[in-house]
Amino acid sequence: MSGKNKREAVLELTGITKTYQVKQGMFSKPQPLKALGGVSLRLYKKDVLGLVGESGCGKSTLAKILLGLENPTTGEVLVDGRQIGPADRQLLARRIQPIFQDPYSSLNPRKSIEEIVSLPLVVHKIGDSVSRQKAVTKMLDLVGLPERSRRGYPGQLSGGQRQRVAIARALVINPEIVICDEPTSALDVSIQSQILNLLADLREELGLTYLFISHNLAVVEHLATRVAVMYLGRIVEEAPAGELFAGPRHPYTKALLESVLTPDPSLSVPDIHLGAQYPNPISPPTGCHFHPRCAAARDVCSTTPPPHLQSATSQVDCHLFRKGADGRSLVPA
Amino acid sequence: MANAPALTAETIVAISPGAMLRRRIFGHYGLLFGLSVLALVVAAAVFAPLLADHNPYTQDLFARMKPPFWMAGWDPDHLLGTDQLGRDYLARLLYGARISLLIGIVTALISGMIGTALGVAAGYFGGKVDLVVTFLINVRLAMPVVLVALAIVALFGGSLQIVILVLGFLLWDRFAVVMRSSVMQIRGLEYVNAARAIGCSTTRIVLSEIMPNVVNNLIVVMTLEMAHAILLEAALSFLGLGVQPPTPSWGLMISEGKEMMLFQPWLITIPGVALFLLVLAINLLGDGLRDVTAPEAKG
Amino acid sequence: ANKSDDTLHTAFSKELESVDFYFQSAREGTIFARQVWDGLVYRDQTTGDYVGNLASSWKWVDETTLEFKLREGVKFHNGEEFDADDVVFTVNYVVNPDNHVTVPGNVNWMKGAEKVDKYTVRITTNGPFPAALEYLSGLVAIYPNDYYAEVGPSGMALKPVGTGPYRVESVEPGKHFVLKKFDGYYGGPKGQPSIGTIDIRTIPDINTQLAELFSGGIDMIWNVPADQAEQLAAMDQFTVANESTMRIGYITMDAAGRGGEGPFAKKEVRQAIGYAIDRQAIVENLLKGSSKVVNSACFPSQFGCEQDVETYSYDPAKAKALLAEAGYPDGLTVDFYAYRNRPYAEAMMAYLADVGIKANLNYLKYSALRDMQKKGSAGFGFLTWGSNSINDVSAITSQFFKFGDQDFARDEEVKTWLDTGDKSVDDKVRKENYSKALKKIAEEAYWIPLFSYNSNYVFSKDVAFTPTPDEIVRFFDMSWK
Amino acid sequence: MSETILNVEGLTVDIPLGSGTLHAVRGIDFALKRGETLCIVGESGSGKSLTSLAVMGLLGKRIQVGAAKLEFEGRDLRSLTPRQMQALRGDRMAMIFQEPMTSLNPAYTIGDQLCEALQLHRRVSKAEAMAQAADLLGKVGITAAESRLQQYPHQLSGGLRQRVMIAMALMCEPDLIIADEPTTALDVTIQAQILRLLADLKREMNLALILVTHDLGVVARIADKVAVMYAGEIVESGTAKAIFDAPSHPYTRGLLDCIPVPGKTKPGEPLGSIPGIVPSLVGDVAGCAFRSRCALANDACSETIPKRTASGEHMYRCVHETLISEVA
Amino acid sequence: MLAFALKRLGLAVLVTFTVSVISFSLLHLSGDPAAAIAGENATAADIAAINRQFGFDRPLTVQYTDWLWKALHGDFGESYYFKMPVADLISDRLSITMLLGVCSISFALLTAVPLGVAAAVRPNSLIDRTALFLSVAGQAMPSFWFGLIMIVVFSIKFRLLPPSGSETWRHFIMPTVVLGYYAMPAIMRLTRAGMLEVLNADYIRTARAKGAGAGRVLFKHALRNAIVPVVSLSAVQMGFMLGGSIVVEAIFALHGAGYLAWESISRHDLPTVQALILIFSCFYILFTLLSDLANAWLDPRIRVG
Ligand SMILES: Nc1ncnc2c1ncn2[C@@H]1O[C@H](COP(=O)(O)OP(=O)(O)OP(=O)(O)O)[C@@H](O)[C@H]1O
Ligand SMILES: Nc1ncnc2c1ncn2[C@@H]1O[C@H](COP(=O)(O)OP(=O)(O)OP(=O)(O)O)[C@@H](O)[C@H]1O
Ligand SMILES: [Mg+2]
Ligand SMILES: [Mg+2]
Repeated sequence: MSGKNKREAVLELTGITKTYQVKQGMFSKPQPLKALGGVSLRLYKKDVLGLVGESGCGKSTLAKILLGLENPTTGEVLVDGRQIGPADRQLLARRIQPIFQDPYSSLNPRKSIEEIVSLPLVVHKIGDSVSRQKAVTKMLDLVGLPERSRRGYPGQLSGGQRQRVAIARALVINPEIVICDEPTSALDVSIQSQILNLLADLREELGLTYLFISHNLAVVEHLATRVAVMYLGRIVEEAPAGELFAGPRHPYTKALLESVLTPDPSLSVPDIHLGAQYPNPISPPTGCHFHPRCAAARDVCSTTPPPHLQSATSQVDCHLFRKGADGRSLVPA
Repeated sequence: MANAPALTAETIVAISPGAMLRRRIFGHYGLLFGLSVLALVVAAAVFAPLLADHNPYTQDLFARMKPPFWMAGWDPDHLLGTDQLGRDYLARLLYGARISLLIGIVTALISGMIGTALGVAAGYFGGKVDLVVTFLINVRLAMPVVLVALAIVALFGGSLQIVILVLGFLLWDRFAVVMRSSVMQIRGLEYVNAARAIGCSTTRIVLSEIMPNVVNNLIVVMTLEMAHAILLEAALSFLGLGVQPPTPSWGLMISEGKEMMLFQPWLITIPGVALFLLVLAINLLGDGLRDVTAPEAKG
Repeated sequence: ANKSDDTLHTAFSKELESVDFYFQSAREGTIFARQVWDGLVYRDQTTGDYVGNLASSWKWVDETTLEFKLREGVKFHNGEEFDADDVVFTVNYVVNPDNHVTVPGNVNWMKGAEKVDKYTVRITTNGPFPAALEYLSGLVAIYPNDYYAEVGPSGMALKPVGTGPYRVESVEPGKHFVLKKFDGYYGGPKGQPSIGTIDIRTIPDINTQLAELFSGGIDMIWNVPADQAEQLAAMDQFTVANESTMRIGYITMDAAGRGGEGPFAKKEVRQAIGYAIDRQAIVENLLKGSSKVVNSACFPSQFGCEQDVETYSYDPAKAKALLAEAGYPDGLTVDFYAYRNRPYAEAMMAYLADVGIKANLNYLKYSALRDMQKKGSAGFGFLTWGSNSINDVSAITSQFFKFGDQDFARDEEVKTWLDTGDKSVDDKVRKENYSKALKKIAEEAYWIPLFSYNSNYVFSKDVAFTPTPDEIVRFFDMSWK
Repeated sequence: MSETILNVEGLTVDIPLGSGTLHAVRGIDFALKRGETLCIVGESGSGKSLTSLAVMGLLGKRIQVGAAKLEFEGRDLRSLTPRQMQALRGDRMAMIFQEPMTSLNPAYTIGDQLCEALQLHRRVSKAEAMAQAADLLGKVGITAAESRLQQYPHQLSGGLRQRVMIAMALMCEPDLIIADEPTTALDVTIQAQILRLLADLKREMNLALILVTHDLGVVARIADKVAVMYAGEIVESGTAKAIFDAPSHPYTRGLLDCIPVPGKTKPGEPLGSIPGIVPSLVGDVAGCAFRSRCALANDACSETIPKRTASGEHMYRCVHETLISEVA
Repeated sequence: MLAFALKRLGLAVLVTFTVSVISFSLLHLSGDPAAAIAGENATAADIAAINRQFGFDRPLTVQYTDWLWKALHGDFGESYYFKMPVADLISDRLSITMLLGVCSISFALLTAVPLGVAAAVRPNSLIDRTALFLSVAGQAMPSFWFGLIMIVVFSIKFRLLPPSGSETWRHFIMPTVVLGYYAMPAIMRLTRAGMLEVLNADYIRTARAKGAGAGRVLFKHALRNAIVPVVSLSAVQMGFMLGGSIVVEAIFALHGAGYLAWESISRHDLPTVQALILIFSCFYILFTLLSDLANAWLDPRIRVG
């Protein structure tokens, strides 16, 4: 897809699938679990792509593939239009860095903060020990940690401080893209806001591109420029943040938006018209994966996979829509 | 801001991990006991020539089985008496500490190396490697240790080296099992993923990200296997297929003294108690180390 | 379990592979066999004379033929009648190599047996065999032909049948044997047994045996080590009897260089070892009892055991001098093999160390040691030999100086003398030749004979028993006090 | 409707630690009537769970619970024997926990565990209990209840398990349900459903509900009354409307500023934040625990903090009187 | 389920096969067993004859395949020493060892599990410390020494128990205790650790919140889950015990399979040793299989996918 404002896609995924073999009981045979069922995404420079979806829908799997921690079963990852193979790990690492969800397990407890933050420099043989020390100092300052903490150990830090260390480690080699896999969901709101502010500032300052994974739509709305909604291993809708929040198309996106609980005492708990059961990814529903929970489902939904519809700025996979007459907009079917 | 002191102790906790560990060690009596007994035994082993005024190998057929100092008729020249060949029991006990420690340490090192290599490989790489290692562990576990050890020693003739080698090659299973599971556990943690995402090589990840975090388990297993090896050597000696005389191994001393145990019980009591105390100390040390380094003890 | 129920409880320390006498090789098997079977002749332990057992008389027909008149009216435990057929069958069965008896050497001096009439048999030997009566008295038990033909060795091992003073009540292989007085026993030189039941269990560990003894579970044990026996004697709770045995200990040395040229090829080194070890001290302090230092390569009571040989008394200075002479002024390091009595071996090693010989002990199972010797290694070691309780010197010299796998001397001259002695039926010729051989063995120090063994028998005060030097416990000689 | 079911005054929870005593809950008061929902909200570690466990009498022997008043349906819980307390638990007061994944015993079927809750308190046959269980499963929105009863917890998804937990709490038709972060581990869509279910059930059965959470969104939507906890104290309490419309304690205000609200906070604008972290509560604690993070802190904050009334039932603890306008 | 069972069985067969190959080659490296068969007083000629008779002059691989083929048909050959079929010999001895093993593991479980539970219920209490001390001391106690001391005390001092033999149940008391004591510490610790973990689990809190009493919580809810790893451990320990009963059987003159194995090693009775190693490993594998089944019964997560 080439938008009219020709922006460069720094990262592009085409038809990524990932299948795991999982055993359920001890006595059962391993069965294929399609964690990702053909994901195509583009990440534009300086964008923040929010990725939302229910637990287990494949968000982290996607992040791992982007980070080179897993190899996709099929599909390609392109960086600057160039395909990335397993051999390009080092290269990939210099450009894409992660921030993980759990600040407690994401730092090696046996290493000092300084060692943790300077590790990427050491691995990529950047600078000498003096310049590395300087870089660490700069990073710690940037993420708002006191200088004296460099000799401390992760065990001495609070969750928020740890997450800052993780951010410092991710940014010390000046990556272009940062994959944030639920960076704040383990934190208290008071800490969450600090980290979100920090991420926003850093993006401004360093011109970073984020893939921001979260299940908290409020957070995504706050930070993201584009949003992709994932359901059972597939992207069901993708659109610029404003457009998506203003007019969600896919029924699942709608349900997600409805379930956001704003702190407004005048409202009561919304009634979500959504089946309670998240489907078993080992035996996904036929047709549109979402149809058993969809209030607007039609007959076709249970038999035929939904069409992939693209407009100028957004895409949606749903039987309820069709391409508009101009070929660039989507209208209800 | 004018805050009461009770409330300012925050942000970065003052106590360093080292100090914390020290505090925990000094609060753990079992560990302290184990450590001090072990230190004593090590001292006995190292300074045996200074502490013993007899050669442990010099025999005197005319001064056989002299009783130790707490029994009537003891000889001031032989504090712990003499054995069946009139050798000074104290000297043998002191030199025997060297043998037991040697067996324990070297066996634990050999089996530790084998087991750790297998366990770490299985835990880190998983998949086929794991299958193979699990299979090896199963084969090893299915082999009756004492039997196989006996058979090999019977075959090659007993000597210190052979006993150590045999035990070293038989006792790696626990290392492999423990290392495998702890590496698997750590491997799933996000800092390992982070290191991989940074671009660290496998070697680096294993050596500097994973190993430091499982080394405490390794040390614990090491102490337990040391104790295990010392006991097994004693059992092999008891069955006549261990270290060869006149080496003053404690196990051998028990085995030699056992013939007279109904009449001269101290012949087995002295090395028996020494053995018991040493193994107890090592086990307590191992347990203690596990306790003080366990993550749940943190904070 | 004792006098009150007329049962003597005792223990074997070794698992018996089989109670079929011909298919085992242990001392315990011989003991068992003596109770259950009889031989043709019997050696009186006090006089040393051969008397008739199943045979009433015998004569040498020629150099290789012995004719026996058999006792009449003897019955086997199963009621089968004893006659010439049983002797013929037994002898021909065991000498047949196809039947693979465990120790062929015990019987393969016989060519076979033939029946002359119902109570007369002739046994022919493979060449002249002067020790024939000794072998017949100890190593040839007569089996019932009909029964043995039917059940074979495996049947015999489970339900043994003989003519002896005790019949076998039950056998749990290797574990437990119960013998009952055989009411139909004909008597003979063994006499009628007195104790009704003999209950034998296998208890390998001497401590456990002692524990059973203390707790009253067992009435008698033997082969009790000297130190324990001494203590038990002091306790005044049991009778401790000591008796010498025909087993002697010796040091073998690789004079022939079978394991490659070594220090023992030098006579001085061999002699030095003889002088280095204080055998008297070892006997006094470790073996004790009726053990004696032996100087000749045989047990003194054995026929032909020359005593007037070169002796090596304890003289470490001389040993050192000899070593220096041999080119080892600074001593030497050698491997030393042993398979039993580890403390004795250790004591010897310490003496050797005193004169500068560092001996590294290899303590092996007998089988492993024999294995090595067969291949020519393990030429320096402390071993023992019990001569199968055969009171003839050939029972030891044949094994060690006639180029067998345990012969590390390989002296042609010695072998020739021994062969002459073994083949002759003339006692004078035999004595002369054995003497020459033994003298040379001592002079060349091919062997250092060490000491004779003794055995300690410990039994409850209720039991009347006198041990014999052939290490055979005769339950039929025992009685309650 | 106006019958007070639970009345707590001066509740303290002290945990002896190696390095001193942790004053985890420091004298909190609240009361609850039938048909009311009280939300206890606060950061992680502020003592919410300890408070609810203390009411249930589920804290271990090592942990000391003190109270000036601890009354449930007029009975003084402090004077009850462990056995009486046990009879009350699960019968008159029930609890729902945060982790639906681990809160059900993996070794027994759903049916067994539901029945147990009833059979512990009522003399009923297994069949009757099963019928009741099936009935309740239907009520909490689980279809095919009969077959679900035969299943094991691991065969159910998180949302279903939490529904089972709710059904279990309802087995004896209790008067009070304490739900400790019942939706934190769940997806947003499921969260809304579960909360809705709880709200509906409460209304239907005229229960008193204590909902422990750290999510202000949840609080706003479901609470009748709110208690904001910070470092073991209730720093502000009142009706939901009062708290959200006129937050009076600096901490409450800080919290509300922190959360991005779709439509209200502008995307990209920096969010409000509370610097620093919660102080240690080990040893003697004096003054306002929030003062180390409070922009308005002054010397008076280390003195005794007065309890102020903003309006009606709306109370807060702060040295500053009605700061609302000044700070904003 | 069937596929799983078959796979599991295949793996078990592979393990036993490997063990048998290893043990066979190890044992046959020990050279010529003929001397051992011939006994202490045998001559060279005797030995040579035996060599031919048993086919020790054939290549090792041929000997192995021959052995394996027969073993698959239940024929483990004839004991060199006892001259009877190894299968008969072992079946006789094995019953004693099995009995001893079963008694010992029961003893260990019956003492260790309650102790472990008690220790976990009151961590750091007197009971906990005692149990911990017992287990540490137990691990440090050489079993041969323990056995000897038992004999001194119970057979000689007090004359309560017979020191050797296997005739009556009283004969099994001391061996059971000595062997069981060897397995106890590990089981005790695992029970304690498992219980401690389970008692902190959320579902235990749930059970208490339901109003379940202490006993019910402990035994119905906690133990059932904590016992799962203990079952696996017991299987492993039981396997070890069979192999490790040598010392105990030697001391108490129990003529079981362990003692037979030891004696057979020194007698170079290869068919017996081989068969025993194979049988011990089979038992080990059997026990682990059984424990898996038991665990599947205990833990539905394993049972139903
Ligand atoms: N290593 C693995 N082996 C087998 N299955 C896996 C593996 N990793 C993930 N899965 C499965 O793949 C699916 C997607 O998992 P993923 O972790 O990507 O979900 P997620 O969207 O990140 O969920 P959450 O919000 O809980 O983090 C899940 O069903 C998960 O169980
Ligand atoms: N058993 C215990 N031993 C020691 N400290 C404890 C124990 N239980 C709770 N605490 C401490 O008491 C404080 C309050 O704990 P509580 O569980 O009530 O917090 P919470 O508000 O429920 O937090 P969360 O939102 O994380 O559940 C915390 O600092 C916690 O570490
Ligand atoms: Mg995830
Ligand atoms: Mg909580």
